[in-house]
Amino acid sequence: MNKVLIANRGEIAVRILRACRELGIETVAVYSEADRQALHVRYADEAYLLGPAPSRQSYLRSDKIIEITKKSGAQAIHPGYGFLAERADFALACADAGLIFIGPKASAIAAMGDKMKARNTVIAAGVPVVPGTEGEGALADEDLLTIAPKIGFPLLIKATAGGGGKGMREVQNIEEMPTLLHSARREAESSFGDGNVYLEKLVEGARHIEIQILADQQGNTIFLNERECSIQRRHQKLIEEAPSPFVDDDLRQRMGCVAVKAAQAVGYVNAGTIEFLVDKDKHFYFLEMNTRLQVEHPITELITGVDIVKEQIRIARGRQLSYKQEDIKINGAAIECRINAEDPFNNFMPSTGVITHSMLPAGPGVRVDTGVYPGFEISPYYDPLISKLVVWGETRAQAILRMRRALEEYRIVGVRTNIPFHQTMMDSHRFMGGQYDTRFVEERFSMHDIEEGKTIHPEIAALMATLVAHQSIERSAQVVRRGERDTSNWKWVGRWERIHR
Amino acid sequence: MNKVLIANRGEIAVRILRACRELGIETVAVYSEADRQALHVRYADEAYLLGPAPSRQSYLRSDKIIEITKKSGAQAIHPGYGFLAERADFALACADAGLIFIGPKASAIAAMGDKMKARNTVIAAGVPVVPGTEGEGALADEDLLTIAPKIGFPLLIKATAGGGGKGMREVQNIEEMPTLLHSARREAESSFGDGNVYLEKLVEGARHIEIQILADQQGNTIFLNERECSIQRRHQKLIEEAPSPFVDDDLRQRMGCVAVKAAQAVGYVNAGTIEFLVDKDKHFYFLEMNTRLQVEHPITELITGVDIVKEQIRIARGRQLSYKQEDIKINGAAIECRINAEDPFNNFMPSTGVITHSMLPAGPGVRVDTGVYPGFEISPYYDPLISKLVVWGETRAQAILRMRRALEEYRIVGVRTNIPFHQTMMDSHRFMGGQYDTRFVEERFSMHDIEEGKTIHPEIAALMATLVAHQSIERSAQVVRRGERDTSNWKWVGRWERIHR
Amino acid sequence: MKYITTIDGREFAIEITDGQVQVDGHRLEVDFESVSGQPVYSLIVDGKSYEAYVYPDEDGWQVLMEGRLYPARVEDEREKRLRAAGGSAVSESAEYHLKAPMPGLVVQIPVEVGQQIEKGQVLVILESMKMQNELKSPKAGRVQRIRVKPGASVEQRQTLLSVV
Amino acid sequence: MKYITTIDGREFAIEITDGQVQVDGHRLEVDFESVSGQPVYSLIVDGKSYEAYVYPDEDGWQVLMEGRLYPARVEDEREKRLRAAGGSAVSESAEYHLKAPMPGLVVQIPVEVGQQIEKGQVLVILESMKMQNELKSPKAGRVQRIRVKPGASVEQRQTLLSVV
Repeated sequence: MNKVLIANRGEIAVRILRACRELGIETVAVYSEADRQALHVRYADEAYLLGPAPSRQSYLRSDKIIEITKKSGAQAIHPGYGFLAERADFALACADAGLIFIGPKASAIAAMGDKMKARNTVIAAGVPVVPGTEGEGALADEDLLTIAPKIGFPLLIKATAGGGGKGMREVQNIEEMPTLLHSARREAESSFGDGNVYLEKLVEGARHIEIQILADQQGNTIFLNERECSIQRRHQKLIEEAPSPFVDDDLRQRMGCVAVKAAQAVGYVNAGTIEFLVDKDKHFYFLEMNTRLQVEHPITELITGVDIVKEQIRIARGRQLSYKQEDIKINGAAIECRINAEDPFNNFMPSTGVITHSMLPAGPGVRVDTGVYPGFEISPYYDPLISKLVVWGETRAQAILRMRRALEEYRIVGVRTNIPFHQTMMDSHRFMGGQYDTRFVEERFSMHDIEEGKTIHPEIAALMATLVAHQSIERSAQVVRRGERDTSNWKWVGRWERIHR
Repeated sequence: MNKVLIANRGEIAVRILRACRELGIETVAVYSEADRQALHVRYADEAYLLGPAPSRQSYLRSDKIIEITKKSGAQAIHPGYGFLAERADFALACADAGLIFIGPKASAIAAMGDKMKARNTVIAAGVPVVPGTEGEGALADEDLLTIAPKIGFPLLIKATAGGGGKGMREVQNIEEMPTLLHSARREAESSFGDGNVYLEKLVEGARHIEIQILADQQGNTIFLNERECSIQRRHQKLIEEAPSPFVDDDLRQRMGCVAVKAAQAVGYVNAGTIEFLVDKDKHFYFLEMNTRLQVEHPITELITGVDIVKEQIRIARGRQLSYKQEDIKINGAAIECRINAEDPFNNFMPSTGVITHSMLPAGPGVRVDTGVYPGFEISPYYDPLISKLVVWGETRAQAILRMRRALEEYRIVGVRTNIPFHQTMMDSHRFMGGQYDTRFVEERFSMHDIEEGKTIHPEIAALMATLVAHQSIERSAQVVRRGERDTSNWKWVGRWERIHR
Repeated sequence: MKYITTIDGREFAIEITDGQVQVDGHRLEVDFESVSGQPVYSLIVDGKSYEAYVYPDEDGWQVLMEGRLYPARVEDEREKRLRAAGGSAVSESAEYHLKAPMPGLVVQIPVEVGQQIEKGQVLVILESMKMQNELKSPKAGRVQRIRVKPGASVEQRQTLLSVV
Repeated sequence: MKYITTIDGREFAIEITDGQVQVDGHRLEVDFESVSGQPVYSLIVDGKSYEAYVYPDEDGWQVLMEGRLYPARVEDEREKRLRAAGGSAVSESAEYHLKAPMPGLVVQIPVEVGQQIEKGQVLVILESMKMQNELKSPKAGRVQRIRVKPGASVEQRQTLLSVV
């Protein structure tokens, strides 16, 4: 394997490209018309156009991707996450075309891809699951309404084919259930082309904790400890940390062993993640398995020293894992903040536009994985993830302090970002204390609260606003005739004054 | 200690600011008129103007710096490197003003600051030194010319008060010595206000290897292994790596113990570095001690996990070192490339100007320490260091591959940089083999050589140049009347065409 | 020039003349510059160094500093008197035009022309960046002129419907 | 438009017409864009992706790609004929004006007016960025009009002296 096609875009395509570069493997990028200037196209050795911007016409065109792979002479495809990463038919098509799919076998994707099949598989392997409807497949609304009271409220409606919170609804009582079933099915249908849903008991005060596993073709399966992913909004993860402040070594070992068991139940090969819900009494329930590289894999890399993407390639090459279970230790603590193009002061509304200026945080213990740069346009076609800001610290407290300084250094002009959300979270006493669950962001967190001990500066803000307003007035008064507005008010004034003096 | 003044600028000021932030310590910056927009001013909690751009009127104004420290309520001063870092009088003035100088005692700076005193001190402690003139202080030219043949040629003329290659001259024979003595004294005089020089045997095939030490006020002194700094040009380090590919564990232990002995000989406290010359038979000679934080400290941080700046502050607070000698291990390999504003294709001529665009390399294992950003002007007043690109790898080979991909990602527009030099070096078979000494860059390295196995693309370059030239011709043909030139040729063409269609 | 600047209901009297700045009668040493020609500003006031993004918005200015957003209204004395006389009923009675906050695909329009709606009621569901976003009414009123249909692609700032 | 582009003595015949590109008679699929409006260019040619800085210089263009500098001369056929006729003696016989490559302080001028010098001989020592930089003559000749003195601060591109 000396040439790999990366069937993805954005930060994860760049992440995989970097790993290939560092392994001396040539890289092939694919791109949509909206991504001609994307970083993965610029960094790759080769790049081929897939089609128009919408994913269905570009990054989901498995036929075209396989064709390009063969044409370019690449021997393998890395799917990243999203798009084709968890499509058993794509993994199969790769195998049929004689290409290596850097991921699990199609059978394992299929077994874990259908939520109900997955539950049945892991139950048979003795893995605990959340109570809910299972096994019978596509249940009609009337059946679900009959079963619901037996499971008990609150409960969740979830898309059978789904993931990432799409087609998911929380139900408090039987009365509101028909409407919610309808909207969940609509969203599932539009997101996955499959309107089937199932019910699941809502575990209250639950934490979302997941176990990273690696498995080679020789039958070795190891776990790389846990990631705490409870800081979510609308079921979208926003902040992840490793290790979890809630998990002790006993729980870690137990969850790890169960995760390995679940993976082995489907003959799993390559990197994968078992997601669990953990209640306040440290009971844990299998949620789902993500049969691919995870967005938040860097925090595991930082605490274990394992380069997960390189290990994926190693496994796909047929080699043994570089690590045994006893080699996997926890060194320090890592936190990831997902930097999204969305406005935390306006209901997290997505924000699009050209990034006119950007300054990445840097220095000791800071890692940024990004697919954008100044001059690049954030388009409405793809997800709003601009970058992942990841820090490492000797202790969790050190990591939080480092994340604070990194967030304060980060400058992005041109689109609104959720950096202020992360800053507010890093100042939150509950976050600092590790006291949060999956409902924390939506129910007990506000961008407007001021934590005790936090200084605010309304008088400085007033001064800044007034100085900018003043200069803007001065400028318009001075302007006689000019073509177009300069983005740099100050410099403009400077130039204007030089010219007219 | 809850507030620290940083008496420096550029990347090292930012590095220290970051450490303070992460320790919850408030920061005070000082700046010259040329540095109002510098990163250290933007990142600090407080910032005070020192004076005009030239260092003598700003960053060397020790009186003003002490005054500002007291006014701001800071209890300590971190001097960084350069400027006031190795001035015993400044350390003394701090102590007199009741301020903590984050560094060694004035007596240790003084003992190590005069090269001849330093030699005598370490000789007394049993540390091997390079043969040369010593002990008598300021020798006149006629004395030096008499002694020179006894030491043997080639030899070096070095500034007594100097460092960083200033006032240093290499002498091949007695005939050229008078002229070189004259120019060395002139440069020493202009750089340090002290024209005294001494002679030293030139060790041939020598490697420049240094040992990082840390010493607390309780009398504990440890060494953090070595750094290999032989990739130099005009005695300026360009690339450093740790560990040295030349040093085995036995040599490391022997050099480390000698370094600790040298430090203890002057009652050394805080971070310091002992520089050695090592000949091809692994004999090593004390060169000098840098009684301060070193530019290249990050590579030691990456392989040992010790945050040297935080440890400096810890020591200055009077606490014990966080580490014992047996805690110091070597994990992987690290390389630092100093990214300078200088043109490697034009005799490394310094380059000044505004950085109009910049993209930092990022992703796993990459650390960038920088004091600049897009929009900042590189002025002729200070050293040409734009940033330090530092990478870590599991092995030296991995680190080199990672450095290659990071260098290729790095984009700086507006000034010329030596990034191509580093790229050429990372491709050099001799560098890859670890086979180099301090003369390598000047004597056996060329920017124009093409290493075996390296592909070049003259036809692609021809195509690029022609396309740009073509567009520039097209553009000027189309232009009817316009105000000022847009930096973006292409976009300009695009706009122009839209307007005139 | 004298300004009254309001943040969170708190008023600051700020006077700027010939590079001199007074806040509530106190003279300050102010060094204020935009960074890289961006709407990012560096302010050094009496030795303290601050940096903020300052954006204009419909009602005035937004200052984003250290993760906190300070919406600010900057008025000179004449403007302030005018506004005090006019009262705050203006926005309640005015027609509201719902504009797409970003390009996207209209997924659903859960209201009809003529329908009476409440403040906060969802008017349009717009899909963008793979997220479904509910666009809500900032006021109570009646729906008028729905200009788009479900399934339509819309541009940023395109008017979708109005509420009177 | 037809061009003859020379790199390292090697000539490439490049024809650009209506977005079509031929190099030495071979038609290529070329997708060429500047990045972020900078003199950084992304080129995808037959599926291969390249990126380079392209700067104009006195003799033509400099292309910096993957750490390697390719100085390129781009000429149309007429220009090339003209240059061939004129020969390369032009630069040798012309007057050379030494300009400061950067702002700095003149430390020393080790030549005198009227002095005969060799190619590569040091004309001025200029201190900038804490480094002493030797400015050398690109040709042999005689020193004329020294316009600065040791100790003087000079601006970038300021003429320091001439060699005829």
